[in-house]
Amino acid sequence: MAASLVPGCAAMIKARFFAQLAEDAGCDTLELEFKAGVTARKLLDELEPRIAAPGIDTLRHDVVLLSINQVMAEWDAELSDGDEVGFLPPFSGG
Amino acid sequence: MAASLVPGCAAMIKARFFAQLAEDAGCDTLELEFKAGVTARKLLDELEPRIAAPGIDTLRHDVVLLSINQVMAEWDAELSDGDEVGFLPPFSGG
Amino acid sequence: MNVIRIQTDDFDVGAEYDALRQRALGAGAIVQFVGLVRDRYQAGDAEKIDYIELQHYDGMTQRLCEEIVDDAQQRFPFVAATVVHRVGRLSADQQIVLVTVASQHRGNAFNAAQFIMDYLKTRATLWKKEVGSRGEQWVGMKQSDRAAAARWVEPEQIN
Amino acid sequence: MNVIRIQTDDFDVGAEYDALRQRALGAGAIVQFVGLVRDRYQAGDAEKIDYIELQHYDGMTQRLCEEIVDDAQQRFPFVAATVVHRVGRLSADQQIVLVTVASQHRGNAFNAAQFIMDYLKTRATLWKKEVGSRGEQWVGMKQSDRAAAARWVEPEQIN
Repeated sequence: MAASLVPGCAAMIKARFFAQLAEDAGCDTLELEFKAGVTARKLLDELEPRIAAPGIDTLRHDVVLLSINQVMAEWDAELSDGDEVGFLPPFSGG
Repeated sequence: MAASLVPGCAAMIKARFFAQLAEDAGCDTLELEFKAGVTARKLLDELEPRIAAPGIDTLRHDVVLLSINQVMAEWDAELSDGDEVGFLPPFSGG
Repeated sequence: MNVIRIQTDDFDVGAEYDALRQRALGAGAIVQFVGLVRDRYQAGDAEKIDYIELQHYDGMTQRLCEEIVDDAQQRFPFVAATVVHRVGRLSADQQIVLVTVASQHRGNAFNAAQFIMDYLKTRATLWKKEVGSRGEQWVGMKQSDRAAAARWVEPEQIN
Repeated sequence: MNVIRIQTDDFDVGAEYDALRQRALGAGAIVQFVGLVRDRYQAGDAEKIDYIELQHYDGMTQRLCEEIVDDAQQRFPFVAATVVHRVGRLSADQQIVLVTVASQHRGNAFNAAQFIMDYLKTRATLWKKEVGSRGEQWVGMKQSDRAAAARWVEPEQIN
């Protein structure tokens, strides 16, 4: 696993989408290959063109929260091989 | 009943005591004869010597609330024949 | 529609909840408060309360409670409320009072329930005597209850 | 001891109350909140909501709810709490969420229950879709919920 932390090595990242974001993306989950050490923010920038057009609005950093491996995280966190990244639109439970 | 409103006529007043006040007074209820038109404040002043000594402290106007015929009232209200006057120590329900 | 009862009998929280829910179909929020007889004078205290005796002014209490609930409904519009206050002898851990409020949104239900409790404690003809290891004593109005009730008074009402 | 559950099944308010009361003997106050599916988009509106769909991030929600309850207990010490949040499809008038808090005195129970609700709505991985006469739409975070949650933030935490 240490190798996956070296920038430049290939890393499989699982992106998860919820609620409106999942509908915009047309799926709940995407498996993507990136270079290890990519930040979540960069991952988001690269994802935008891949998901449906209406999603671009809702994927903004200031609206969507981020989790890495099911823990709330910051947009400049670096991603490693096997990470699960959750894109969390504004919550509306209760 | 109109006669009972004329100051100077005899009026039977029922005084009711609750909680600590009833223990101080040694009873729940006292039937008293006063002159109609007496104020509740005057009734209280006249009652003080009649009830047990410890009661004098708790019978102060600023601590005890007053009801006349089961409606909250002011100390300068005038009393009529047949009125029921409640001396209400600080509440502690709930 | 509001239901207010003063009674010696115990109440069933689940049944009261179900009944209110039926009277308030379409409501989005129900807040329920239950007051219980604490078994200590103070939390962690060794001295125990065995029971309380709740006295009231029969003939005034029901109407005062109705006025309190009406006042709450004016301030914090809600769909329906239930208030049940017990009187008589209640031993430690028994239920004393139930306040349940159903409203469209939770803010009014929480505010109305708190308002009703604060006013029940400071403006209704109810008196509590504690009996336990400290003997028998009538409980005076608590300063904390007086302060809690005072927060609902509009500035222009203070004088 | 606190109990937190995320489930599709309905919950029994009376049974949850009884269970909490047993876990919190000696407490003097129990506050219970239930959120229900409203049958209208707005009160008095002709347009009706048929059902909601509650999605969540399985694996995060339980832990986030536990953290919210722990946070509430730090701020407003209480004896015990129960939180049950349902997920899946819930039709109008069904129960969505239960928050029950038992404490020594009513202030902490009311505050903790409100804090937990405000945070459940704004900080837990739960999303609600309304389905009704307006079609299907995911509900964004309400400004009123954001404001309600913001009141618990200490001034020094705002930045």
